[in-house]
Amino acid sequence: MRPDLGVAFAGLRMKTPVMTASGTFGYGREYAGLVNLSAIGAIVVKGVSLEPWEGNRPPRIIETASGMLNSIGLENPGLERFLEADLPWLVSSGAPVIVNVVGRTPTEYREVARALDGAPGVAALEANISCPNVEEGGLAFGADPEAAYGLVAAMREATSLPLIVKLTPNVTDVAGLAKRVVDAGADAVSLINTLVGMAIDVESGRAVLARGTGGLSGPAVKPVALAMVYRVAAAVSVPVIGMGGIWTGRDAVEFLMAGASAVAVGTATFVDPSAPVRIAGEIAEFLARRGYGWVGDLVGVANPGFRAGRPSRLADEDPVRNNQGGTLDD
Amino acid sequence: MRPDLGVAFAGLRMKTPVMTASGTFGYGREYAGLVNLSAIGAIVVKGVSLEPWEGNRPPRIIETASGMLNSIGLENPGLERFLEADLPWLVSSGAPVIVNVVGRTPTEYREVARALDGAPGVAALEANISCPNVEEGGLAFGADPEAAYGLVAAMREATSLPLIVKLTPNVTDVAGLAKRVVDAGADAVSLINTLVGMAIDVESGRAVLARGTGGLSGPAVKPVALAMVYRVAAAVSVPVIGMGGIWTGRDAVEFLMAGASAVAVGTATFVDPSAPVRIAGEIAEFLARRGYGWVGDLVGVANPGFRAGRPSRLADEDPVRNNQGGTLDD
Amino acid sequence: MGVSDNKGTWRGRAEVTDSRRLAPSGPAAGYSESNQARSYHRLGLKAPEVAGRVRPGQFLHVLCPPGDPRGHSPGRPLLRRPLSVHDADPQAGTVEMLFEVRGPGTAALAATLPGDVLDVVGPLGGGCFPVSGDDRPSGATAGRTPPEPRSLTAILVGGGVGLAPLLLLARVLGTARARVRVLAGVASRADLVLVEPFYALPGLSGLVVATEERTAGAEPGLVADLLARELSELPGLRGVDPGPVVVYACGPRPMLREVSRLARGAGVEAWVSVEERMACGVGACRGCAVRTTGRPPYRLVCRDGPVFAAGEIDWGGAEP
Amino acid sequence: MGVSDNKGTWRGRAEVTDSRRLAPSGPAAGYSESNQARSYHRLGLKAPEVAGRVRPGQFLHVLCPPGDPRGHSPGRPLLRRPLSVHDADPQAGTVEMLFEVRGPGTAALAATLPGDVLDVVGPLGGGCFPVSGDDRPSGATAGRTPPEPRSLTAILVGGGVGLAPLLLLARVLGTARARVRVLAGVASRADLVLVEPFYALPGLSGLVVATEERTAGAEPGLVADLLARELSELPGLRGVDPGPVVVYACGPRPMLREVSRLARGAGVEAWVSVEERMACGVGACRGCAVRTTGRPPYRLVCRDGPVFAAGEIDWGGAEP
Ligand SMILES: Cc1cc2nc3c(=O)[nH]c(=O)nc-3n(C[C@H](O)[C@H](O)[C@H](O)COP(=O)(O)OP(=O)(O)OC[C@H]3O[C@@H](n4cnc5c(N)ncnc54)[C@H](O)[C@@H]3O)c2cc1C
Ligand SMILES: Cc1cc2nc3c(=O)[nH]c(=O)nc-3n(C[C@H](O)[C@H](O)[C@H](O)COP(=O)(O)OP(=O)(O)OC[C@H]3O[C@@H](n4cnc5c(N)ncnc54)[C@H](O)[C@@H]3O)c2cc1C
Ligand SMILES: Cc1cc2nc3c(=O)[nH]c(=O)nc-3n(C[C@H](O)[C@H](O)[C@H](O)COP(=O)(O)O)c2cc1C
Ligand SMILES: Cc1cc2nc3c(=O)[nH]c(=O)nc-3n(C[C@H](O)[C@H](O)[C@H](O)COP(=O)(O)O)c2cc1C
Ligand code: FES
Ligand code: FES
Repeated sequence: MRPDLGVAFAGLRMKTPVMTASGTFGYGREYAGLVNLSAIGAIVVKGVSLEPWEGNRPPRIIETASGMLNSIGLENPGLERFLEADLPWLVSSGAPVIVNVVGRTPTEYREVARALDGAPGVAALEANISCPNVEEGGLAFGADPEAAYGLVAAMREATSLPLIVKLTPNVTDVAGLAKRVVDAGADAVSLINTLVGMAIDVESGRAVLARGTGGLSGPAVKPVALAMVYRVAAAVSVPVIGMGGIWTGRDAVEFLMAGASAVAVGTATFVDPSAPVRIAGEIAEFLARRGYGWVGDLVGVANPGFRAGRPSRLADEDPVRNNQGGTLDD
Repeated sequence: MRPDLGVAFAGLRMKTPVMTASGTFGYGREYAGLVNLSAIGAIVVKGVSLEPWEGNRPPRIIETASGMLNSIGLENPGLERFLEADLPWLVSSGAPVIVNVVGRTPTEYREVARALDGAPGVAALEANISCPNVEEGGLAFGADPEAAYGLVAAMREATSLPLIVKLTPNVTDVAGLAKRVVDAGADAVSLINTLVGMAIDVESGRAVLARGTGGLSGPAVKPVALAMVYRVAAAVSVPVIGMGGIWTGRDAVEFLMAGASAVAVGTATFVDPSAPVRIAGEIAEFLARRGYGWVGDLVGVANPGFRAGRPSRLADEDPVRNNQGGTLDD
Repeated sequence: MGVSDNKGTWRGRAEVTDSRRLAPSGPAAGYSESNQARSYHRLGLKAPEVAGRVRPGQFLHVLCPPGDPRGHSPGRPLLRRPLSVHDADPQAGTVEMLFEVRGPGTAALAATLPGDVLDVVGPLGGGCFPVSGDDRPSGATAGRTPPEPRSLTAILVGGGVGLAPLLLLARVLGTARARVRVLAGVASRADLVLVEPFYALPGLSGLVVATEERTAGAEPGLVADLLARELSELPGLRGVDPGPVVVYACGPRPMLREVSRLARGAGVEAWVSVEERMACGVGACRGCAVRTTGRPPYRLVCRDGPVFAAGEIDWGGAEP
Repeated sequence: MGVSDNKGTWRGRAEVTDSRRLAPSGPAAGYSESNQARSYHRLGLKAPEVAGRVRPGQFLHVLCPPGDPRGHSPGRPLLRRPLSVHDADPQAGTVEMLFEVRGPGTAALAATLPGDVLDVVGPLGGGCFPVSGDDRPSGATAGRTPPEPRSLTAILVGGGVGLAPLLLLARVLGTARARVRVLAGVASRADLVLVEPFYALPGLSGLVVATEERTAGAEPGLVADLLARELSELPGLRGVDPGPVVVYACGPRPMLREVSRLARGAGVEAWVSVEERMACGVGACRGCAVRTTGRPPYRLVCRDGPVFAAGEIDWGGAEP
């Protein structure tokens, strides 16, 4: 019997527990020729802001040991253009769409959330309060539990969509931070965003990235990400979405066992455009080999303190709730 | 002309700016047959506690992408045995010796510091308030600036040796933490200790390490370490010792340019026992190729906000101060 | 067009048909001490899906074999590496790359052997060197009517390994019956291996080589000086009416900037292929931004380039 | 002795003289489906500094070529890998390793070719299989007078690739004129390649093989069952007075535990070679701790072992 990969949690319905990580999959279209979008659990788009953002001065990318630093600076064409051009195309492609939201002020976050609330085909919002590559917004909110609380509360008011809050790893107490955003109304938390990192060009004697530091992602950060997912899944009651360095189905299973209800794949997609689909397949192989019938049975098994939300089977869910734009083939 | 690698700072005199990282070089003797100890800038020994510590249950080591997790738990034979057997041997080998100090309580830290104060051949103490692998001590002090302040103040009272404080990267604000330990009397700060990380054995469905999480080191963490050194070197007035993932002379130069007066090499030594000497040689090659006469001229060049302490040339130092056990060949 | 959906992009396994270090040949051999021992490599791949439709200036995104074979850089290469298509043979279904060994990625590629298989994505690059009107990159300075290739004088300016994509360009332009002149600049005698493939090209109207060091058979100096002279002689280019003239260039940024300045001065259209570090190669990550003179200020090398109208690039001081 | 200064340890570059996959031979070939396709590899190295003085049970710490050749594990192998010395030829100056391909490190080693050069540290291991009194590991249960090899009956118990170090041990014991009996346990017929080298060994007094699956030429079952029978027959071991008997074992932990239990039950001295993940290999990192019944509770596999007196290991439940 083919193991069941479908999961439902926090109002999301996904045919596999593997989503794309925001900022690494554009608006889906860029990868359309290279991977079957409708086979992806959910597509999380690049951060969308109220107005267009330019992004940072190049270079924006540098490879490091088993990882990469980026300093994109949330370049994006802004809400209007997203709603007009990017979203309709993506929705028509068949995968549930999660919109990553960024802003300079709580008001901007709220405005974007409000505008997306009615947008057809948006399955959930992900509040990015954890980008290390912009002066305002981003980490400014994300590293201070009280600022994060205020921001999430403002968005919560503005939307009835499932609200995922994306946490930064650059804090002493990620579990405490997670609790506060849940208090403020988050339906789920996702982590980790990138670690603050740096590289210096010894020939020029200058930081490689124009802003000095950037965000580290890729296999290098996986152990850190896994430890944080483990801690958060023992601290909050909502479902957790895990990410950071996932390369293979085995990596994904580690995150599920640590307590994540779903995972996201970022840097790996740059190397293997089909990673979000390949990894789901590898999870299925693992389940089959070990005799598990449903992927949800892995969630939290390696975490003695696990108390986060669990996914349910798609079949168990009221079909009426499946109004979030995902086409399901079961 | 052969470039000058010697540096003096915080009362330390080192013929190269490359030291060993605590816990990765034992008490020196273990590597004696494999590298010329007297060619190493300084040897930082494994953490020493008042009483012997058993360490953690195995497995204690796991390899990760470009890194490793350890959960040694500061196994060490205790102060008495160190003073009797390990220290005298090491001092006779000719490298300046820095003793890494650990404890369960501020009193224990202070006792060890006091006992080492008079010990012949000890060049400096390094307070390890940042080990993620023990219940008490370690991170409990290191992640809370006020607890760190108290601990360092207690040690400061007990010793007239140069006091280096080793910082954890597992905090929101490493620069703030650094400032507090300097306020408390640290002569220098070293960073980074390991990042909290984890691995799960998907076959058994359990954390690989008995304590769940461990400490991540190696090239994977270098970008994070470099960013933190950069931040701290722009925040404190004392010299900074940089470490985390240094593999080559080029890596070491990055840390020096970020603002470190010296560097330490840990995980690399497991792979290449001669790493602390090889890396010094590679720094010298870089200096020669680029026409630098002295390694100290690199310190902080890539850090516009640099304000940390700088090393001075060995020759400029009052020779009378060279009482710390190092044999210098100049 | 903005976002491309990359529907036409191929991702697959390409067999290495040829992998060889380019050793200096002829009289230059053995004289390379003056040069910091640069090493160049030619890689042939069986990739009919690419060979049949690659346009000059497009590139492949190549997954390098794991591990730096020199052992220097743990955990690298990790990301793919962009490499221009140097030549293509649609009949044989093969493409060639020509690259300089710089770091772990190119070192790993240089260690491949014929028969090895590489994971490749391509051809990529929404903006190629325009040969006919259809090729015009999406953001190209509007308003100009592209000259017919048959009436065109094309001046190809290549610096160092920047010569790589110009071979395919010269071939395609030659086939389209343009008048093709190649100006090649290299650091030293040992780098002349980069110029050799152009000698084999049929019907070049001219090939002039500059080396930074003084070397027999090449002019001393920078390739930009060659271009300056070429452009100054333009109106009657050695007695022949050149018709419309277009400059195509690829090489280090300072060279491109100078080429751009010279072309603007001479009122001649110029196209430059620029480089940026890449992650995705398909326009998704916004990593390969290049600063332009337009609004919004950044365009993407992988999606909008790598070839841009020279006037579109912001060559400004802040970004060296 | 506590801390060893490893003065005698060699670190250098060893040329690969032999590198081959061990394919099942003879009637077993082609019957391996029942087995999860384990793959074994033999690696020969030119390393006179090791070959001349390695003792049975010691190991080399091998720097594997960079990059997982299977492409699965970015950034691995990073650390060295410990491998027991399987055989040594002091005259030829060569040593052999026999290993199972498990992850990135062993896969990278299996991809080496003769002529490649590996960075090796060794021989390591302060506690080797004791053959004479001098070999007694530092922490060995005191008080016993080691038997003279000439009067000794040695029972070597190997499980799977744990047979690797027993070949050198059998050779050394044989040369010292001990009576050597080998009990080998493998999972399936395809794994019998691990036993083959023992057939070539002169003067073995016995070689009994157990396979977990039923196979011609081997007894079905676990190797511990063979040992149980052997020990129960001991007093008159097939009619011959065995003299003093010593058990030497290497293999998976559950097997070693069972061996240990059986030997204690029979009142026979037993030595086991255990494994732990290693970083430094020289006693510096305290990473390879193994829990013992003594005080302090941990000893180091790299420095105090890998061979320990069976009674010294804490086989307790908490550490599976
Ligand atoms: C569209 C495009 C086409 C290219 N075509 C060719 C080609 O045909 N032949 C060729 O030799 N090279 C070409 N390059 C450059 C080539 O991609 C890099 O040299 C290569 O990626 C270096 O990888 P590495 O691992 O060997 O070295 P790395 O260690 O990654 O880099 C070595 C040095 O090059 C710099 N560098 C790395 N990548 C880039 C980049 N993308 N842009 C600018 N600087 C960089 C780094 O700062 C470093 O100093 C092209 C680049 C682009 C963007
Ligand atoms: C002293 C000593 C001698 C050894 N001699 C041999 C030998 O002669 N032949 C042989 O085939 N193997 C031997 N081993 C085991 C060998 O070192 C490991 O199989 C090897 O390091 C695995 O590396 P890898 O990269 O291929 O796989 P990895 O991906 O590193 O490991 C594969 C699996 O093995 C486990 N593992 C890895 N290293 C160890 C270890 N040191 N101890 C226990 N489990 C581990 C991991 O948990 C993982 O599940 C020895 C180990 C020690 C400590
Ligand atoms: C190039 C790049 C751009 C990113 N942009 C965003 C973004 O816009 N919003 C966001 O929440 N996270 C962003 N991230 C973070 C990723 O979504 C993800 O959290 C992180 O990369 C860790 O996952 P990975 O190791 O699988 O890449 C970005 C990451 C990369 C590498
Ligand atoms: C096995 C191991 C043991 C360590 N033990 C100690 C210790 O006893 N005291 C300490 O301050 N740091 C200890 N560390 C941290 C290192 O000194 C160093 O800060 C860290 O490993 C980062 O450097 P690296 O990447 O070069 O290894 C240990 C690290 C490792 C890998
Ligand atoms: S490389 Fe990702 S957008 Fe160009
Ligand atoms: S491996 Fe480091 S102490 Fe044994």
